[in-house]
Amino acid sequence: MKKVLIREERCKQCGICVDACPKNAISYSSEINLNGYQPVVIDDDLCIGCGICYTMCPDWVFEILGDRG
Amino acid sequence: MKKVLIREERCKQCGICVDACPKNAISYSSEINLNGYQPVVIDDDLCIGCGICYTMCPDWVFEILGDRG
Amino acid sequence: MAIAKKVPEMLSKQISFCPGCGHGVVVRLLAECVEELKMEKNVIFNVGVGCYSLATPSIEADKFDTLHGRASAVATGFKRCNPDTLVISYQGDGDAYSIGVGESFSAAYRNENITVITVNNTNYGMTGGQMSATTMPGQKTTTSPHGRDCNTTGMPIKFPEMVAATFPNAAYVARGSVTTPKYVNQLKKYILNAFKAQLNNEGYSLIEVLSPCPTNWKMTPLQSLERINKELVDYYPLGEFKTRKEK
Amino acid sequence: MAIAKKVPEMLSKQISFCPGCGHGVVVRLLAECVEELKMEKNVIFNVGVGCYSLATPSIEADKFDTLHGRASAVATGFKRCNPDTLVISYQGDGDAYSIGVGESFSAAYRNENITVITVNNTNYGMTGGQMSATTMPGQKTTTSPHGRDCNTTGMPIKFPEMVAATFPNAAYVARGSVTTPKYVNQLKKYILNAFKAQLNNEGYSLIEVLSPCPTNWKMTPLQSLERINKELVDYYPLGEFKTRKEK
Amino acid sequence: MEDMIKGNHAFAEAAIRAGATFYAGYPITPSSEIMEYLSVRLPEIGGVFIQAESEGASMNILTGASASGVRCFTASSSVGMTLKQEGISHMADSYLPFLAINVVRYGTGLGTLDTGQSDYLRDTRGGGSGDYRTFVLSPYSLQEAVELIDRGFELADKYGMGTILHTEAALGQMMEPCTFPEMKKVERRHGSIDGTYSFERISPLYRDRLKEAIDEKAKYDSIKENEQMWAEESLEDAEYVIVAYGLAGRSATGAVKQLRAEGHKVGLIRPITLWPFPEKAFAKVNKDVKGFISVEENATGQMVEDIALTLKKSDKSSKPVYMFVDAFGVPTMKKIKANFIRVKNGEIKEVY
Amino acid sequence: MEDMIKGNHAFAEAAIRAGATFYAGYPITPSSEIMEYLSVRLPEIGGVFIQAESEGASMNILTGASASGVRCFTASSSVGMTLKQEGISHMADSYLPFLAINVVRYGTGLGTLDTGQSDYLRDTRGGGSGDYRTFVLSPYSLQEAVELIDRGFELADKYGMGTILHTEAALGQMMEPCTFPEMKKVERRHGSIDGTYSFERISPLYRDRLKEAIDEKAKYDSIKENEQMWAEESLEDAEYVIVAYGLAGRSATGAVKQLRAEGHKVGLIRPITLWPFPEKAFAKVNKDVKGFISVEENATGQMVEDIALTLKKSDKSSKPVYMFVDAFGVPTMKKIKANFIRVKNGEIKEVY
Amino acid sequence: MKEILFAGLGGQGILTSGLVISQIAVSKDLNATWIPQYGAAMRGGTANCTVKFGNEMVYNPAQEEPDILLAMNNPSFQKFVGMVAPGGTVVIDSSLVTCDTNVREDITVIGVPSSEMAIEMGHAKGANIIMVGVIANVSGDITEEEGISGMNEMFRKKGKSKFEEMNTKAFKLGYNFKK
Amino acid sequence: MKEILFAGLGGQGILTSGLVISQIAVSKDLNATWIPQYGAAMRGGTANCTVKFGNEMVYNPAQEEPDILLAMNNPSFQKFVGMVAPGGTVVIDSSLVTCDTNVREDITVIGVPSSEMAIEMGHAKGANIIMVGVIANVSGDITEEEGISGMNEMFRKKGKSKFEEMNTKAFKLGYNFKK
Ligand SMILES: Cc1ncc(C[n+]2csc(CCOP(=O)(O)OP(=O)(O)O)c2C)c(N)n1
Ligand SMILES: Cc1ncc(C[n+]2csc(CCOP(=O)(O)OP(=O)(O)O)c2C)c(N)n1
Ligand code: SF4
Ligand code: SF4
Ligand code: SF4
Ligand code: SF4
Ligand code: SF4
Ligand code: SF4
Ligand SMILES: [Mg+2]
Ligand SMILES: [Mg+2]
Repeated sequence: MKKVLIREERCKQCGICVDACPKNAISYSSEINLNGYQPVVIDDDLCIGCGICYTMCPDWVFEILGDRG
Repeated sequence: MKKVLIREERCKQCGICVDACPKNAISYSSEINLNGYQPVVIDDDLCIGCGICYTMCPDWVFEILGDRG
Repeated sequence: MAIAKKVPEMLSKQISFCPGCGHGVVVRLLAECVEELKMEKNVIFNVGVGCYSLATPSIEADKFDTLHGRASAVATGFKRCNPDTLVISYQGDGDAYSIGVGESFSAAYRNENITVITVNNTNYGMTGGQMSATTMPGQKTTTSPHGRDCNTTGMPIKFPEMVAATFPNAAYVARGSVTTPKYVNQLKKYILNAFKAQLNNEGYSLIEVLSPCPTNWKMTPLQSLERINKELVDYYPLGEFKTRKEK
Repeated sequence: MAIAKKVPEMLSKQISFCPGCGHGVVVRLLAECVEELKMEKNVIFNVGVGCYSLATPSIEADKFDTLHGRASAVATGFKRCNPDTLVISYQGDGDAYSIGVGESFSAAYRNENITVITVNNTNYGMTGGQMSATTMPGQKTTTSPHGRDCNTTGMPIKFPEMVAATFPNAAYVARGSVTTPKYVNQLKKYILNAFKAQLNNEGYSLIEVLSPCPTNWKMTPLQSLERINKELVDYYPLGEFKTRKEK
Repeated sequence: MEDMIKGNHAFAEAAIRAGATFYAGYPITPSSEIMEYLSVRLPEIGGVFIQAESEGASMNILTGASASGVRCFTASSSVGMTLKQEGISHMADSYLPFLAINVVRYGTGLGTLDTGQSDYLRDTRGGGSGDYRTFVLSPYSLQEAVELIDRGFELADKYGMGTILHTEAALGQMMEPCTFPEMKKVERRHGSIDGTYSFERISPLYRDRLKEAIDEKAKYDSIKENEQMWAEESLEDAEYVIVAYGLAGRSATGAVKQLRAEGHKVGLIRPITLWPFPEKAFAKVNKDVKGFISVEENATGQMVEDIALTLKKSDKSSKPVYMFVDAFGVPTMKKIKANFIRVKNGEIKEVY
Repeated sequence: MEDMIKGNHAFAEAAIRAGATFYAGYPITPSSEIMEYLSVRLPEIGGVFIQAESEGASMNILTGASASGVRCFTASSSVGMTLKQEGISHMADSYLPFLAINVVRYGTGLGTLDTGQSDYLRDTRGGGSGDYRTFVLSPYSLQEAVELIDRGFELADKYGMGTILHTEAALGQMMEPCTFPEMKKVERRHGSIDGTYSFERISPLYRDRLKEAIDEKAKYDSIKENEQMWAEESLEDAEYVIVAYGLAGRSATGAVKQLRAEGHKVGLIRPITLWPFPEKAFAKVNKDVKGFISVEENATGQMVEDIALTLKKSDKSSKPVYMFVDAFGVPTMKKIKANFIRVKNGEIKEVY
Repeated sequence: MKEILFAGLGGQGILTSGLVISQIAVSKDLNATWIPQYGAAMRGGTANCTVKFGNEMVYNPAQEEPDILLAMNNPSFQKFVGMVAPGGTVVIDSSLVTCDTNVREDITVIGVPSSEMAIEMGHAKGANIIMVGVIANVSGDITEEEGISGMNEMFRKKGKSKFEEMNTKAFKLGYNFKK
Repeated sequence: MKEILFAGLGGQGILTSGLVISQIAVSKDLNATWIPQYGAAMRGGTANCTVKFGNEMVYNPAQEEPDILLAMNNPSFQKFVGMVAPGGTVVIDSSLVTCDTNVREDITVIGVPSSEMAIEMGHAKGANIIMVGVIANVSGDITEEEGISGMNEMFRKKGKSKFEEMNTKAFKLGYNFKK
């Protein structure tokens, strides 16, 4: 089940979320976005919706689904 | 005996030395100097050459006779 | 399904910093806190000159681009004319501590009821990575090519510490970082504290943020975060230097 | 008969301050210390803008009148070009702590090897007694007609304390006064310390002097001294804030 | 009957009457009485008075106030105005109105305390970077200053730009009676920054500079066309026209009256707007005029450039321009007259 | 054969070769490479490199260096130069030489990063208070810049005043080959402050300002007479003369060559000293010239004033002056030519 | 139009004297200006101001050629006597101006021992007001009543009416001073 | 005189390509200028520079009407193709420029898959040097030897001679690329 929304066009492939994800759920797409980066993709099976990727991403790529808090 | 030299023309009659002299040896002359002030005069009998007037005077009026120190 | 963590409404446009630049996190946190305090329609983002100047087009709220270094003075004008509005002065280490040190110092001294956010990335990012007042001893920059020599240029400045020690009435002073989830959350708390202090008329608040500049540091984003965690926080300790008096 | 206490040679001309003004004592002490260190032919008096600007004509030594507030920057230029010369930056509270606070702060930050003397008379003497950054709470000046309101203007600044706390490498920082013979002698010691620190390449030194401005305080000279002794020294404690490391 | 009032106090009161509620500044002789007065007066009317740490900071504080839509002003003198140039040009670029009073003191750098007019070129051309202009208004009496301060605020608001009241030490320090208008209440300007995000401010990085360049030029041209102000005497039959502003203009007014009484065909143009320069006044001058004489309180002649430029583009391009500059101090009527006679007698060479 | 070198690096190296040993500055695009280069180079030669806290402070640091008799310089760009005006005018008033490089970026206030020439009036008239002037030299190539930097220091020393190398973003950022002279060794200036009290400096409070005013004017007049520099093309038979400096002048040089080849009688004056303005070049122009065209990289036209003033005082006072301004960017040869044709066809109205 | 130059030492109230005269003129619906000296000497030393008044607008408010000079000390007399218009009048405090005042044939010098007179009348700081009276009379444009009411109104508006009686007395003394 | 516009993404080494061409020209004793783009886009994004060279002095060093355009990505092609002089040439990296390049009749478009070629030759960062070779050839002013020696000397002087062999290979690949 999808726990995280991604705005691919914003990702700059900095790798911060990839490193920070406690579940190693994040990797790069093979597609290239408009800015020339390979945006992140999330493995929904691994993802626990903890929101750390949201917290760390400098480019406002993520939104975390679920109830607040 | 004279223990203190005075450059009368510099005195602005501020009263600081008069107040500071431990021997009350300083008073004002009745003459008026070029700047319109009544400069200080020293009562040599009272003066002990302590140099406090030199130390306190903002207008470089005094010089204290005697050996240094 | 509801959204638990959502990029604030006012940040609906993409931002054009380099990959991994810390400014993006700081801007988002500010917007989150403004939203949480429901001040979206009662806030002024007053912005100095540095890479963060690239952020104003992405902030959908009242905003103003000042001259380099003068943001704390301009913020003073805004706050005095809009005493009930949240006034945020967003600046960099170059902006706030070098060219603007007079304005920064004097706003703190007057205890202006504003919140100053200084993003410390230990160099002048926008102009190509020159030495700033926070460049570390030995750090190579484009104007300290052999590494910063503190004998001729001075020791890096700790402005928050100075403010806390020098201005007895300042309301709130802290230093945060964007380098780990824990730090980011902590920084958000600092920002909320500062905003609340301002809205409660407690006086001047200042938060310095340690932030990576991968481009000019010539590091990958991850190396940059590591540099901060390993090297910078020792010299620039994180934490609150002045906490709010309970009011 | 020999002369035990003699006005330094370089001060052969009369000075044109108001009666009882403290600047006269400070200038004399500086000249005395220069003489004692035999630096008469190797000293630069670098002077800001304030009533002390009236002193340069009376100082027979190398001297330079700077712009208002910029003396510490100009002194930097002098010192870097004349590293073996004693460079004195003579400034006032208005000059050094308001318009020049950026330059003052930054010279201290760079740890320039100069000696800054700031004569603090809690107002802008030369321009008619306006409020300065050191004006006391409640003090009436021509721009704080009902007495200084620190809620809108800030608390008076303690610059020496700030320098001592903020700049770890600063060589020497002290505050003196000209109001009693004991204080004057003590101040002279401070000045000698600062000069020696500079000549020994120990770095930045700063001495603030509490000094009367009878004219703008609308007091007699004696009342002015009393005001300092009774009111100012509590807020602006005298003493050394940073002593020389033995070298 | 009005009382004697000091120039600087009159300037300050005039700004209050014109609805200004915000002042930031830094003391400097001979303008300090303006802020001293305001330190009492502004709190009385619920306005904001800020003594800033410097002239530069005060201009930037004003930037925040003006961007908030509040009628605001500052004052200083020559070297202090230099420090405001950064802020002045930034406010110009941000289309923010303000009034800045320059109580000019003579001289370069720190300058002197003498009265003078040596900031003409700086104030009319701008000391900051770029192509901007501000209104530059120069009064010759306190009454005129009171009126120009009100007008200066209105012009600033109307065109979204700054106004400099360019006056002299002597006018700031002198006293004479003058009448003040009633207090005006001015609303915050529409479309200003108040936190509500009522409009979107375009980042300096994304503005259309080419379009703005064209618009600015058009705006300045329209101001030049519509906002010139001057006073004149006897231009129709003048053989020579004296041009002088401020107190030099006042002294020249007297000199011209006396010269006329003595039978000389002399006229006067007294620019009130230094920018836009009153070119239209020159168009009114008799075609057979023999020359123009610029009377200025400075060392090298500054306004003389604007006179020459004005003539260059008129049908009087061949008419000579003479100059009488006496460094500092208000030029006496006696000297102005003597100088006129020398020009008339061919004893002085034209400068343009 | 020389290598390609970046403009800003060439400027910095040229100053070193000219014997400068002291630099203080603050970074700003598009001039920062000057100080970056010097942060390596000055320590190599035992000179002093100071990154100051601001442009203003750097100018005041320079004041101390220049008063010490050391050959010193700074660099910045437009808005940064605004902050130096206070120091520039103070150094002028203190008769202290310096070189300041203004790598002009277009625009008012903060400005843009585009190349431009919108600081002409400010730099030639001075943005500080008072009547002072500085030399203003503008190169059209890196080779010329190298030469003018040396010349600028010499002029500054000779006359005891400042020199501004007024160049453009594009010249600072571009690369082309150039040759440098040998390193020059320059002694500390005589009569400078070194602690030994070799001369008595008169306090600003006691200087004879009237005498100085007269002396300054005379000095400036003599500089105007003796130090004009320009380049010219085909003035003898020109029907129209294009006037342009810096890179606009370079582009215009090419345009004029092409127009000549196409049979147009067009000439060129390329001012190299913007102050003193090369009035003598205009005297060489054919009496029957039909007009002058000012080509500038700004919004409102600035140098055009100096062209008009020059003509006003010459026998060409009735000749029209046209203007082609295109805000920012180096004007292309194509546009300059097209504009010339429009002038020739009477499609453009003169501005003076 | 009358031009009057008031000159003396810093503390002698010379600027106030000038202001009172100008305010009296204004109270008579005349045009008037008052302008203080400028210059570098800021601390102590001499002070002076120029007052002009008349029916016409005052053109140049600055010192040009005084019809009347009030000199309250030697330096003021010596510095300014040469500028007085031919046929003009110089009023001196004869208690303080001790130098030779017989330096020009074409002017009248009036000595008034105002400092002594002021001490005598028990209003030691009132010498400048005595001189206002003298000048008011010498100017020929101001009656005794106009002078007194103009002066008192001015001080009243400044909230300084407590010296009214003394001032009136001093003014009268001066106005009626017989050389 | 030749005018060449080099355009691409930030990291593609486009500014270096231009510089190498200009330096080769200089090594042939031609006049040359190199000028980078200006503008507000400072962080990431596109980059471009204009090189001009010839026997005569280069008058306007700024972009006017390029004879040759090197476009290393789609936006660069689209933005600049319209400015190319009639009869001019556009060189594109055909691995990256994927948009329709058939937009003008009066110019020649040369596709070179330089990115792929670079990876193939084991010098992934060498696409820009391959393109230098292509441009050198297309310009018609530079022989293969002149190009190689000019380029290598430049890198040598910068202390970057360790890629000399690779660069030479890449240049040759480009110079001899057959469309
Ligand atoms: C008066 C002035 N001087 C210099 C500059 C050039 N400048 C722009 S941003 C900047 C430094 C910004 O550094 P910082 O504030 O630390 O921001 P960062 O880009 O590092 O986030 C400088 C020097 C300018 N815009 N204005
Ligand atoms: C740029 C500038 N602004 C303002 C002034 C006016 N000014 C001269 S001295 C002074 C204040 C001096 O105060 P301080 O330094 O405390 O010296 P003090 O006279 O009290 O000893 C001011 C504001 C100036 N000369 N230059
Ligand atoms: S929400 Fe947590 S687990 Fe899921 S991708 Fe983001 S960081 Fe990883
Ligand atoms: S942190 Fe954001 S920008 Fe960076 S890789 Fe992850 S999603 Fe992309
Ligand atoms: S030397 Fe001492 S005792 Fe003598 S007069 Fe001075 S203070 Fe008094
Ligand atoms: S302290 Fe000096 S100036 Fe003051 S009264 Fe004594 S001698 Fe005179
Ligand atoms: S240069 Fe540094 S501070 Fe600027 S956007 Fe890039 S990473 Fe961020
Ligand atoms: S005004 Fe004050 S500081 Fe200035 S000389 Fe007079 S007493 Fe001294
Ligand atoms: Mg930074
Ligand atoms: Mg003071």
